[in-house]
Amino acid sequence: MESLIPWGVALIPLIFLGVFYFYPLAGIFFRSFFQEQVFSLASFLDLAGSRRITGIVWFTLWQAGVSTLLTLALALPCAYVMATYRFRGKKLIMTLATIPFVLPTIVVAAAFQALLGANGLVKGINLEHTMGMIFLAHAFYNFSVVLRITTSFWSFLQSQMSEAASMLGATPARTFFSVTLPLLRPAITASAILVFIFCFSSFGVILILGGAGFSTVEVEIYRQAAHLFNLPGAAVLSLFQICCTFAMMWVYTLLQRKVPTFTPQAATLSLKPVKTINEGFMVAGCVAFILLFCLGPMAALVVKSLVLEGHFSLAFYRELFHNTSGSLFYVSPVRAISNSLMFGVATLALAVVVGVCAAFAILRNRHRFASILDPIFMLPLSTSAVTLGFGIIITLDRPPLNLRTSVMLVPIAHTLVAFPFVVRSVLPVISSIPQSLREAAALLGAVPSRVWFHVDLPIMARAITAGAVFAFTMSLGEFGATLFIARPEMATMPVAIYRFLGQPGIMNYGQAMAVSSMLMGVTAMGFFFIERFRPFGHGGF
Amino acid sequence: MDEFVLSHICKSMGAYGALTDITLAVHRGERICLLGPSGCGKTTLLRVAAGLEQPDAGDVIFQGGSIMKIPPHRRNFGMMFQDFALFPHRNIFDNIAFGLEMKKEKKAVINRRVTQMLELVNLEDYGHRRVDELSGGERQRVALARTLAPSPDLVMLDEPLGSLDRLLRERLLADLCHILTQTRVTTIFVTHDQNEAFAAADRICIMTQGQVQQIDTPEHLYNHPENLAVADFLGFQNLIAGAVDSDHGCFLTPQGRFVPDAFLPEANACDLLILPWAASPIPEHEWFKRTENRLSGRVLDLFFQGSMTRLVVKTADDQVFAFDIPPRKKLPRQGEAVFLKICSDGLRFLGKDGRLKGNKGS
Amino acid sequence: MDEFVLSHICKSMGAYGALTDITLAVHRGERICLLGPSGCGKTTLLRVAAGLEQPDAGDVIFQGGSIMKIPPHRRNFGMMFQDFALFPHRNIFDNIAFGLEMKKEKKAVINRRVTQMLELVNLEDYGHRRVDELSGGERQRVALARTLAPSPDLVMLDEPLGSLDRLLRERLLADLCHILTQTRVTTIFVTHDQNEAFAAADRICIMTQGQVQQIDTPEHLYNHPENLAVADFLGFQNLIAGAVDSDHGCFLTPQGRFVPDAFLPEANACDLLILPWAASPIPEHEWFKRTENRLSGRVLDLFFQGSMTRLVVKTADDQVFAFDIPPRKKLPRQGEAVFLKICSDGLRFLGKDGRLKGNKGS
Amino acid sequence: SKDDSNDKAVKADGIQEITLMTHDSFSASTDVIQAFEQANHAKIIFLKSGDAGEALNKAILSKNNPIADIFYGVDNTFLTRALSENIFVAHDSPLLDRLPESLRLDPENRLIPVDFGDVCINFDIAWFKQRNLDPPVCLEDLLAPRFKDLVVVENPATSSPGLAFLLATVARFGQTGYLDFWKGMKQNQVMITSGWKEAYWGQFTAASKGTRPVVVSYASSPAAEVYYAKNPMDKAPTGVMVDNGAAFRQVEFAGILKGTKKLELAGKLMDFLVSKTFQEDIPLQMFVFPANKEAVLPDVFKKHAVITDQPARLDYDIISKNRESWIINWTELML
Ligand SMILES: Nc1ncnc2c1ncn2[C@@H]1O[C@H](COP(=O)(O)OP(=O)(O)OP(=O)(O)O)[C@@H](O)[C@H]1O
Ligand SMILES: Nc1ncnc2c1ncn2[C@@H]1O[C@H](COP(=O)(O)OP(=O)(O)OP(=O)(O)O)[C@@H](O)[C@H]1O
Ligand SMILES: [Mg+2]
Ligand SMILES: [Mg+2]
Repeated sequence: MESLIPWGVALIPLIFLGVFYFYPLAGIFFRSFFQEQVFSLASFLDLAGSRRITGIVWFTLWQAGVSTLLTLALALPCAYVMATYRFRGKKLIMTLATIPFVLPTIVVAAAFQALLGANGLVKGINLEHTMGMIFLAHAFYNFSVVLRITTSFWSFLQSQMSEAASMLGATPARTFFSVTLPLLRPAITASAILVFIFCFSSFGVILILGGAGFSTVEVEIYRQAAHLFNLPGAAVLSLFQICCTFAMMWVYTLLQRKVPTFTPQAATLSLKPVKTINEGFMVAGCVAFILLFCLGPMAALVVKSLVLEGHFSLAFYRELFHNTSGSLFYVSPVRAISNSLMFGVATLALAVVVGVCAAFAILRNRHRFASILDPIFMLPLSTSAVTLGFGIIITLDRPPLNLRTSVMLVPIAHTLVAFPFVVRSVLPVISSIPQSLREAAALLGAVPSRVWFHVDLPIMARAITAGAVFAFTMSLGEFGATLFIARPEMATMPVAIYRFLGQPGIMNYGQAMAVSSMLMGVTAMGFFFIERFRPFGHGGF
Repeated sequence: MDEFVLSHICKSMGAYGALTDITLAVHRGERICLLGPSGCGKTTLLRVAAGLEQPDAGDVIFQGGSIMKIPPHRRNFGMMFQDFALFPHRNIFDNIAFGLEMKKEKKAVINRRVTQMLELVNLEDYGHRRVDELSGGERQRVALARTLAPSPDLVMLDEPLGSLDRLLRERLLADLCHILTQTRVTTIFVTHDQNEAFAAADRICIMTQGQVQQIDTPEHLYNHPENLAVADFLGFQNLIAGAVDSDHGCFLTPQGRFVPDAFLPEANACDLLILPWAASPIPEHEWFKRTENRLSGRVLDLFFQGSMTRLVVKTADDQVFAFDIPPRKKLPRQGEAVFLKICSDGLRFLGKDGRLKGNKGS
Repeated sequence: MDEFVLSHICKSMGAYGALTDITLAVHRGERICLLGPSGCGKTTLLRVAAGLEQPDAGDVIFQGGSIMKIPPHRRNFGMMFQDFALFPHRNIFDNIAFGLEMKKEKKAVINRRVTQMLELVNLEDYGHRRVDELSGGERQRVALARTLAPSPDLVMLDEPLGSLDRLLRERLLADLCHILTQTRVTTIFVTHDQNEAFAAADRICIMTQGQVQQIDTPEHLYNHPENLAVADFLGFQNLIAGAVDSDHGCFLTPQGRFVPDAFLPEANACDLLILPWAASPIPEHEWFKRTENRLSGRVLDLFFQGSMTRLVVKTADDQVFAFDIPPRKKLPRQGEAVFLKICSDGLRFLGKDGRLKGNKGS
Repeated sequence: SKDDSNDKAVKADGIQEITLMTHDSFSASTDVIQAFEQANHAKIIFLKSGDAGEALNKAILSKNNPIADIFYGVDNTFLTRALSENIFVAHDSPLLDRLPESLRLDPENRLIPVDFGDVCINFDIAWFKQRNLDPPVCLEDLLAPRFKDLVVVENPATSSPGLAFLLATVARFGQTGYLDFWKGMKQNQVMITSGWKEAYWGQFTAASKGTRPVVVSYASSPAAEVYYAKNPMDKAPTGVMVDNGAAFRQVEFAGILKGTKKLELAGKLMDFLVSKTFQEDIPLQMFVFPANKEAVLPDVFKKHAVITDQPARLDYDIISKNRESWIINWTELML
């Protein structure tokens, strides 16, 4: 296997990570541990020993675990329906399910409050500032991660396998648990690990939806770094976070060593039309759930953006085009959208290239370094943005890599968080491609790079699309890095939302809702184009 | 009574083929073999029988009742898939044990049965291996074992011995027949190998292009193919156009006169088929003595096939005939002249209705 | 000169089997067939030849030079995989075109060649179909076409006709031989079907358990298997223990005297093998007239196999023999007594060294 | 500075670039900035770098290779930290005398006050009117049973108004007494959010569907409510409680970063920041009060924003010494 994958592909992600991730991190750690007099082993031990910190660590871990399980429980049944049946509007539903990913937490919080808060629509339930709210919000955000990654893998499974099981007397349920589920395991664990790491380093959801009573390691790092100026403390915690992720991923890759391979099937063939009433109920139930769960909160936002003092009004949208206070920092909606799209597309391109190469690097070294490489590629996902941001300030400060104030830093920062999604969506698929396909291509005269281009790439097209959608979404919704990066004229939609929410006044709130609605709209359109644009895809792939 | 009946099944397959009005009745304990060219719909028919596909029309009846409404997993039918469909996440043992587990058998029972099946397919020590550590033939054997393990009421085998070597195939075929006969389990199996079909089947169903051409016992089928499609499929290519001479009780062709054993062809018979085993080489002088049932030409090709040699002959008027000759006969070399006498037993006549008539029966 | 040589190849396969010291030389334009039981290492040997596996020891030589260092994609060898390995994301046409695309052929050239290959495998109208829309046999044909399309220097075929029906197999085999002969391309092919091997191969290499047993022309192999392993694999089971009676130039067994044609077994020969085609039934009275080269018993089983029938006989002392009888012979029913004369041509003797000796040669 | 933008310090047409680093909430009118740029033949590059804490951190971390020439946005809770890092150069602005003594906390004038805002309790006037209840007038009121379940405050560990309000309570009740106040608050079921946005937009009855009519916000918030209303309104929908030391004054400073190559222009920009032109632009852009005594407030501020003359007072040295322990004590008590 190894010989059929060119060495060079491993270098791209490694260089990328080395320059934009490890170098800055090393810089900040070095600075924290060796140059600041504040640091001594004692203060480290203080931090580690403090009951509060242990509490935080424990909380961080278990809330992530529960959130992941809840997300899986909600998303897997939907993935089943999506991967099995063919029905109208499926693409649209899938798109809707992914949109929550872009919404700034503060906006989602408002929506959730409207539904599940003290004065919420759902009477009798008040989840405000409870664990329940955190779990729900995490599930809301990550639902589509599990849904997309498993669905894209699921549609590869040959129906023959389950047919064989049913011929051997397995009921549909048993077939699912003893055949389908084990075969799906790579995709499920891949998405679960993403969700876990995401919840593990959750920031906004905890702070905003959980209220002040909850704190994760990530929140603590932010507090230490940005408010207490305790860089060594933040660095220690970041290091802890990194080690945790690494250890987790390491165990995971060890468990993933032996992935069963099977010839992938063109997706369209495995789709069944809805025939029986039961199937009808199942599909309807799934669609209704996704509409309620994902669309409900989002619809609330759109409604808010369109209602002024109890009446339908476009005032908020109109107002967006006026620079009322003549501010130098006014960004027109068109500008915000185009900035967002620019970053989104740049991130998408970068993340796909880096992510796909990373997946190959892992595959190529399956038997040797995979257990190191794979975790390494996941680290950026769980590294505190503040720590990394400060690292970049002190390291990437000279030409040709003066990124401190460069616009390039935004897509690069976004890519750091987005490409693990590409890796995780692509990896289960490429590792299940039978080696004989690559061998056949090689024997037909394809040099390794062409094998890669003509065999692997097309077969993974669908998975790449799934990853690309996430990269794009991630970039559209992210604002931490965009804020951190200084250039006010490069404001994106989430930044605009944030700015509006920074001042009291009904117009501010309304405009924030209007931009949020536009953000959702733009995201949906983006998906539409990404799904259309499948340069490598053949047939059902 | 018929144990299992496929009645007037119609089914379109993808955008391309179709099963048209297929009726097939299988008796209890009978072994029926579906034989037909690649792509004729054999697998599809099995899938309909298994309940994996719903036919567009027709009925599937088991032990007197329609089972169209019963889902595959409650039919207790066994099916071995053409591409095996082994579970890649289970080892060999667990693959074979799957059906028994589904029946909630006890651990000990499962162990015993799986071990027994592994022995049957000659893979005693392979239980703990992973599916991708097996060679092609080994996989096939595992698939076979997995199908038979839960003792199904009806067994369907899609090319069960397709990629095995002859020795193993013969052994397995004998064992398979033995087991199937013993348990008297009704079996439908698909093969592309005539010999296998002939050896294992009680009756053979010849299919071409989604249609049943003939259902018959192996010998009857071989000696009395009902129509050209069947003859064609059986590899009978020795067809001569000619005319019946009712007065002399013979058939006149450019190759000479042919006189059948007993049966006189009707006046409208217009083609003669010579079965491939009907020829044997004779010395030139003997040949000249004969006035009928003889052929001569040059050897175009000789295919040595172990227990026989396939002799391809080109006559003076460029017609090509192929015959199977037992190995002990002295055979001319490629390019040399060859003189053949034709056994009157091996003559069949093709009527205007497209049906073949032999000497006896049919 | 030898075009392609596998020289002293050793290779362990997974945790289980191993190729031990395999040497195989193929002449230019020759067709060699690897024949052997399932799991004996045929696929592995092909993979070594293709460069997909590095042997643990030994060398691979093509046109005089070692090609061990040349990666598979630059060897210009063609290989057809046992599981076809068709690209699921490309349609049939594009699958076949792949190798030509890799050679950067012009569109028109590709079109022409692919169309030609599609015709060859009888799938003219299938170009636009997806791989999953094909039946098992159709896939195999596509795989074959894909392998041959880029005109490789050496063709390796792993069970190229495994799951095809006989008619198509014969046609394809003939066509294949024709193409291969025409292009004089050197070919190694793997099969489990003796007949196929006999029909298509210039020489056959019999392998068992990772070792080469015999490399010979089909006829010579069949008539003069070198050792028991080969005989076994060819399905020759008629073995009788006995002793040489050098004085009378015959071999004494519990079944009677056997006198070979010309060759007198050495004194140390201790077993007699009767080739399966060597028997023919004779009337009881004739049998009694004979004093040697005869056998009698009861019919244990009859397997009708089209151009011949396999007769399984159990002698009075419970030994079982199997013979292939041409169909025209009148055969007794199952359970009845049968009297056989044995052709002196079909006798082989097993020496103490485990080697078989026939009448001529070897 | 060695940054790209600054390397090309003098462009062909003689326009000098100068970089001002600040936090997200910074804003200014286009014409005001243009006035400066034209007058000085300069171009101001703005760098916004996260919230106030992050921005300051960034400035400190890059002190060896400064990103900007001027930093705007150190507030009085961070003052000691900023000064002790020694990243600013003194600038004796000619306009210093226009700035009130009470705001000039750095005697060396490395950091010059530019604006200030009072963090205080805001309340929903309509809510109290409907129920015929009196809004709170002093911090002690909040402990009364009638304010049970009515108050929302921000977490001082994660929010700067939250911290300011905590400091107000420390100033009011003393370094030991403030915890008793908070104990009472806790008994009164005070709600704690992590930031201002969640409190204001999520819980405050006047701005959202929330349940809390009393929130910690700014004294200028009512003015913003009026300014950003759809239709003109006479009276702000919210009221403030600023008297009796209930408001904590946040002062924001600006300073020239050490290492700048454009000291002269930077000085000019500093002067501009405290000049009347810029100062009068501040209220409606950032909703804080100008530091310059001469600056005239816009009408909406005059009418709806209150400047108390008795803000809570805490020495910034004491703040920087104790800030952390106050927060920790608070956290332990409240969460
Ligand atoms: N999924 C599919 N979509 C479209 N056409 C199909 C599909 N599966 C099979 N076919 C077509 O249906 C016809 C019959 O297929 P089937 O698999 O039943 O053939 P078969 O008799 O089993 O052949 P083989 O001996 O080669 O396995 C073939 O022409 C095939 O091309
Ligand atoms: N990946 C693997 N891991 C471990 N053992 C393997 C692996 N692949 C093959 N083997 C073993 O190596 C031996 C030879 O395999 P190979 O595939 O060469 O057999 P083959 O002669 O081609 O058989 P067949 O005719 O059944 O295809 C078998 O015993 C098989 O079990
Ligand atoms: Mg089939
Ligand atoms: Mg093989």
